[in-house]
Amino acid sequence: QESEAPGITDDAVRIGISGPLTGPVAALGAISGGVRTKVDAINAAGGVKMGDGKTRKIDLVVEDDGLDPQRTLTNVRKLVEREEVFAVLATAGTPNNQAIGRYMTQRGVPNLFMYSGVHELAGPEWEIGLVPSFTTEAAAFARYLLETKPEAKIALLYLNTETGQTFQKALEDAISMSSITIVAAQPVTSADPTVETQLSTLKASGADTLVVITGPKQGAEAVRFAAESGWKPTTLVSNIAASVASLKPAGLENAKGVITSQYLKQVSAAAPGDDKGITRYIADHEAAKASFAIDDALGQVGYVTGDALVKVLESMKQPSREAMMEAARNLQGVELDLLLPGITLNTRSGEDVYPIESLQLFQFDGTVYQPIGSMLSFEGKTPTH
Amino acid sequence: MAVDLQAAGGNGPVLSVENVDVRFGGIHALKGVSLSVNTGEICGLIGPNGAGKTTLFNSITRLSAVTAGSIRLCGRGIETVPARQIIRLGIARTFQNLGIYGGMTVLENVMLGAHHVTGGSFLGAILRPGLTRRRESEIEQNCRAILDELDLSGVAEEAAGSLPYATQKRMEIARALASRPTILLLDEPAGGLTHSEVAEFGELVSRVRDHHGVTIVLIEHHMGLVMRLCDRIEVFHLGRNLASGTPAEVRANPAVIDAYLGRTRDNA
Amino acid sequence: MLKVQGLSAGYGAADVLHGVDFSVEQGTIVALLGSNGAGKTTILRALSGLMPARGTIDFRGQDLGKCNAGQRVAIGLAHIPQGRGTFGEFTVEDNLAAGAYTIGDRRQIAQDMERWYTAFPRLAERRRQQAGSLSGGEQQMLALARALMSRPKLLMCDEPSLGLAPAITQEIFEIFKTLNREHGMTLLVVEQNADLTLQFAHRAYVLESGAITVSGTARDLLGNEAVQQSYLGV
Amino acid sequence: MRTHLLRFVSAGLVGVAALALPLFVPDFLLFEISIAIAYGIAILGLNLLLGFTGQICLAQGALFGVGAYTTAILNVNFGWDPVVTLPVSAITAGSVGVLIGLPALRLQGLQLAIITFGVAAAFPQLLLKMDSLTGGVTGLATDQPFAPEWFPGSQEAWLYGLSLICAAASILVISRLMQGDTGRLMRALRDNPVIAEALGVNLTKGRLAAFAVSSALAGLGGGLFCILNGFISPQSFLPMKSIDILIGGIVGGITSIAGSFVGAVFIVFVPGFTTDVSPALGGLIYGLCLIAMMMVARQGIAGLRLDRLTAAIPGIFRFKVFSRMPGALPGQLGGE
Amino acid sequence: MALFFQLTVDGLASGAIYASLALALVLIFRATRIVNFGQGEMATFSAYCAWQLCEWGVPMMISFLVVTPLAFLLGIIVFRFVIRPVSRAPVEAVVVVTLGLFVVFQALCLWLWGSDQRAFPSLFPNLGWDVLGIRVTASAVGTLAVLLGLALAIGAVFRFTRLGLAMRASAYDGEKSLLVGIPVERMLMLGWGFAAMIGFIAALLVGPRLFLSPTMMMPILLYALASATLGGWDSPLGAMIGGLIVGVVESVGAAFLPFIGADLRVVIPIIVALVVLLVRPIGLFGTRTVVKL
Ligand SMILES: Nc1ncnc2c1ncn2[C@@H]1O[C@H](COP(=O)(O)OP(=O)(O)OP(=O)(O)O)[C@@H](O)[C@H]1O
Ligand SMILES: Nc1ncnc2c1ncn2[C@@H]1O[C@H](COP(=O)(O)OP(=O)(O)OP(=O)(O)O)[C@@H](O)[C@H]1O
Ligand SMILES: [Mg+2]
Ligand SMILES: [Mg+2]
Repeated sequence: QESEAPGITDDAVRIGISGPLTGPVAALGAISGGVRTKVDAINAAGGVKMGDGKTRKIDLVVEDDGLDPQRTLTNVRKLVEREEVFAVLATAGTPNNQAIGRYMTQRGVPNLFMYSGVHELAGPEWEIGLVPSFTTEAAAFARYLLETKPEAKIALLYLNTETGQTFQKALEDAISMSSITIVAAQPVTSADPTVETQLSTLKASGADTLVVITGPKQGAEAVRFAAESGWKPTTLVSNIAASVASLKPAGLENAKGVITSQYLKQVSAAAPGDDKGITRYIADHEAAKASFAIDDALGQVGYVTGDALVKVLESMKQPSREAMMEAARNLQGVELDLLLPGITLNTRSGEDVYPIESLQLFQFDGTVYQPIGSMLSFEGKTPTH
Repeated sequence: MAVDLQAAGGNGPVLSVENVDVRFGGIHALKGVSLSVNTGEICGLIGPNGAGKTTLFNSITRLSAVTAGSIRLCGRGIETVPARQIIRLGIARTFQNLGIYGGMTVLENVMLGAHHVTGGSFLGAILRPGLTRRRESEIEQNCRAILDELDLSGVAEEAAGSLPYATQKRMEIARALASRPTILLLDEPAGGLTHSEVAEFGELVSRVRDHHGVTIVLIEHHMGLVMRLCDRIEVFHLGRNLASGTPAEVRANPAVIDAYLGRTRDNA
Repeated sequence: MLKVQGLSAGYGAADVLHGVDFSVEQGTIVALLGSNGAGKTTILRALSGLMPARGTIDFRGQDLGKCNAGQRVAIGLAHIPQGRGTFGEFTVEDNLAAGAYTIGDRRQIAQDMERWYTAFPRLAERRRQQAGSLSGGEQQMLALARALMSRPKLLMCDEPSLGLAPAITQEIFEIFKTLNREHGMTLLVVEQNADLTLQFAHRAYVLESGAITVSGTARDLLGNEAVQQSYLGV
Repeated sequence: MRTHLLRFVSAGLVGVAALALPLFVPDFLLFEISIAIAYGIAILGLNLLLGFTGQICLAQGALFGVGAYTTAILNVNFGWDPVVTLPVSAITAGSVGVLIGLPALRLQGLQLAIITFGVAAAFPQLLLKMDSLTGGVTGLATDQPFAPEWFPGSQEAWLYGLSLICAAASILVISRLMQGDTGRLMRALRDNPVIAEALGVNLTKGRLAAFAVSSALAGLGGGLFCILNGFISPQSFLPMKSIDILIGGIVGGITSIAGSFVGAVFIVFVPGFTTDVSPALGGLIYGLCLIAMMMVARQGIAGLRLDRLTAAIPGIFRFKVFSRMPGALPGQLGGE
Repeated sequence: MALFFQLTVDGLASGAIYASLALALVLIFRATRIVNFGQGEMATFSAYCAWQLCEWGVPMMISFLVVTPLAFLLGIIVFRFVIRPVSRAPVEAVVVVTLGLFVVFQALCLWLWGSDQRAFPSLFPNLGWDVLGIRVTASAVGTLAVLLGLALAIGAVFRFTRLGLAMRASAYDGEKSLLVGIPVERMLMLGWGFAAMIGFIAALLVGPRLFLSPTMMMPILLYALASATLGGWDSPLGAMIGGLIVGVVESVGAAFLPFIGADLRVVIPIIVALVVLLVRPIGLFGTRTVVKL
């Protein structure tokens, strides 16, 4: 029978994660922290009652790759061959997923809910993403501008990786039929000490709208520059850089008016509110003594990922890897604790492999983000290739 | 490429330096000095400290650039030859402050002197190990013979850096000889020798001259040695020629006594 | 002033010095002779604390075993090493200033500096030149002047005449004599120029293969046949 | 003669052990060891430069990348068999290395180190810039040479064999260079270039040749690295990679052949171990490890004179370690 | 044209950032002949300490004043327990040790404070002036002024004081320094202490611009190294000017050289340094050393 698959017994399922815990992008380590938070909570509650009727605890194995794709591959091999994990979860980084694509396919191991905003899959049979593609975010930004500022002149600050390029292309496509123009675009690299040169150039282009698709550090710098230099454009910042925590160094008063798109609920330790999902998250965060801050967006992404994993396990009919992929490919309206109301996981075998494709726009008022407009859904619109 | 002495005209000057000028920034170290050395002779070069003796050696071996004047080896100008070619032309030298490789053995140091003879190339070493090894053992034999001659066989395998000063100086001479020179420039080779050792050293130098048929230019402050050994002596002072002649002439020259030897006694 | 007993030292496994005993009286000039590689340099290095050694060294009632090299200079021991002992990338002036590190008094430093500039006019001309570019002899003069800047009580010179022109050698020995006579400075001189050295030294020791073989007054040694043969070239 | 024989025997022993390895270790470990060998080859090249000619090149990671990308591009764009590309990768990286080495003719150690480090820093950005050729940040996936039918072992064992062959070839080249005249020449350049020049050594040729060989080995290692992974991207050739290779070289011992591979094993395995001990403190432990390492083994692991303990096998840990005067490495990072 | 001048001013501002780390690197190089790769990370660590004090409610200036001597102490401790034990080892071993320091301090910050970027309080008021359409910020002006003062002071200490002379001598040759009675070890220790202190001041200056994070100094290391090389490794003022040159050329070049562009700007410091070095191998303000054989 198929329960021969390694990494799964009658009372436990072993899941591996390879992600950066050290190095310049150690911040991404919060993702595995978030997953662990969720997993700890589930295990404390007895485990997951899976589709085959058995209740299993989740055994998480985390390896550090410093975001080096080669180390990701080594780690994944170690996870699969030595640790004998059932599946690999939340692998961060586009090239990192490219690096393990072939191996995962050869071995037939699920690469579940990888964390990358680029929608191309390296090993489509065994791979599935989770968070919205940057094309979705670009479309959301474009829609906002079309409605509120149809003559906008955009200055684009983008990361010179696939991330930035994907976003740039999608944005160009989305505004191609309108009178919105991109008047200047400047790349940044993760090795840039500061990005003032780029920002001065952008400012000099005469643009009235600044779109930022970079990491949190450059995002905060851009926000501060836009405010301090007296430029004051309409500023749209990608959700990877726009969390309140990461804007703080720029000065929250400078960040007033910043617009972003989001699929996660806003969690604030000071004002938890009475949302059930958030309450549960905060309780779990506390119980797990998680090492990331409660308002750390990446930690929340991890928590969502863990949540999604649980949902997939619950709906697996058999304890096999094929069944896992099958379940992940057929999610219907799955709600998760930290997803904004109205956003659910939806996939359809063979047609739609992108679980989250809706976004809500928010504007920062100096302390918190306030929603603007309604939920924007791009279900099934992520480009496939 | 070594210059054939006979072809160059028997006992004409092997090396002739004319009106050479050397400047280091503001310092005018040599102001038009001349020197001419005949085949087979031992020519002494003396002068007070800072007179420019070492600088002349450096200009001959192209370690310092000359600003004016000419240096000719067997009639051929060498002022523009690259430094590394000098040894091929047959000029070998020793250094005043020791130019040895302390971390290498004595034998290795000496074999380095023969580098230009075989000139190992990287590709050759990789692709033709047999040939390389054969050449290597040839050179080794030669060098061991030279070590024997200079009484250094006993320390052949020792690290050069741990030897007594005088032994290191002798090793430098061995290394210079390994390059099969026609002319040998020795910069204070007898430093740190006791009297009896100096005498032995003098014999060694004449033996080397006879056996290897080299011409020698010798910088020394050891007057006893210089007077005994040299056929002719050139005296520098403040970057200029002060006097020249046979040892006896130079020793008697009042200008030399004044500038260099000192009045009290002649320190032989 | 200086009393050395059972001094042994070496590089790595084998000892170079095998229990050397000797002493230097206050206000005298003592010469240390010996052929090449006998261990003279090693003795001086051990005395100035540049290398570990066994045995006792007593300097003006103090056990030097307890002092490191820096402290030994402070209590009046100066060592001019063999060969290039100068700071090559410093100017001549900075070399002299560094030599006076243990002297606090600025005026005194300035005075001393002028004094040695007068004694070695060559150095005065080259004040701002990097020591590394001096001629061999000039460096030797500089090393000497620098050691004198610390106003030592005992000056140890390792072959001071090495590379110096005869006239300068004589001059330096004259300076030694003056220092000794007028300032009561004690000197321990390692020299190959035994002839000249014995002329002005009070006592002398001969070192062979790491052990003292002959000792006595300079006059005695001048008359000693073995010494004459190997060191005086008579 | 006796030591010669002993060295021969001990080298043979190491060889046999290396060949027998696939019988004892699991596949993924074999994969990691192969990766270590790829790094080891690059480190070997670095050691030639650093240990023997006293020049320092911090662009070794970039040259490693040049090799890897040569293999990948030839395979992806031109359909070459990856194994066949290896010599081309070596030659390409060697040529690039000569270009990098040109400033070395004029610059001293420290300056050169920084310029080459700049090359290492620019390399990944250059790869991104030329994305039509290099695939940009997504990288390139290459074919992997499959084990033929007759081969009894696994795919990993087959690739491991390939790595061993590359390593053996590199060792052969290096040991030939280190002996005899070329070896002396390089050490002479390292210890005192002025005297070397006076002795007729061609500084330009010597330095550039050393750069060429060193870079070629980096290229070979890189090509092998690409084959082993079947995928490369700029993320694998960040400037820290050059630093890692430097660390590997020094920790292993820069004047030793065996040390190169020991150092490679260190940089491949130790970071993993330390994060396994504690993910939060992994870096801390690794850094302390490095420092402690240098306190215990100043000349690198290969300098530990293990042969004194195990007198019977002198050749294994010191293929031939040429002694150096303390501080004789001129103008390196630190030190005149 | 306005853009050109704006970029020049921006370049000076970022040049000041490079110069500040370069200054610490040059100081320690001059005092100990070591390039300390961990210098920036040690500075980050001290900056975190100061930040932590501020978080606990200590006034900014007081916490800076408290941490400055602590940074000095940190330098001394590092020297005593990490550098001194390897002082007789070959230089390459020392290089690895400083790389080890780099790793250790980065990891330490990561472990104690996490990887999030933090707002670091600024020494200077949050002011800016519009000069002929070009924006000049108070922090840039202030940073430059402080750095210039530091560079001149350090240069003067090295050149004119007994302490400076002794430090240079110890760095140049320990044995010879011992022979003139200089307590070499104490000098090296002071060198480490001062460098750590200058590093901390550098971190104070750049922290508000770069945002405090464990890897804050990493991207500027290369630029700082290039600046020091450009200026000449033995001149503090050179490091400062080198930093400014690198900053300006980089800023202007990234905007006006089409092939290079902002994403390849990392090559600019290298090209600048290379060009200068090929003409003058010792850097703009370095001193040439002559060693006679
Ligand atoms: N590279 C240099 N830079 C500046 N000055 C120099 C340089 N080389 C030599 N000099 C100066 O040139 C003069 C001549 O030096 P040189 O070494 O030729 O003297 P020398 O005759 O060999 O003396 P000695 O017998 O003391 O060795 C000296 O005054 C020295 O200071
Ligand atoms: N660094 C070293 N390593 C190993 N052996 C050394 C070292 N320095 C000196 N020796 C050995 O120690 C012995 C004594 O050397 P030392 O320099 O004390 O002799 P010396 O009497 O001063 O001779 P010289 O006349 O050459 O100055 C010599 O045989 C020498 O080979
Ligand atoms: Mg001279
Ligand atoms: Mg001696």
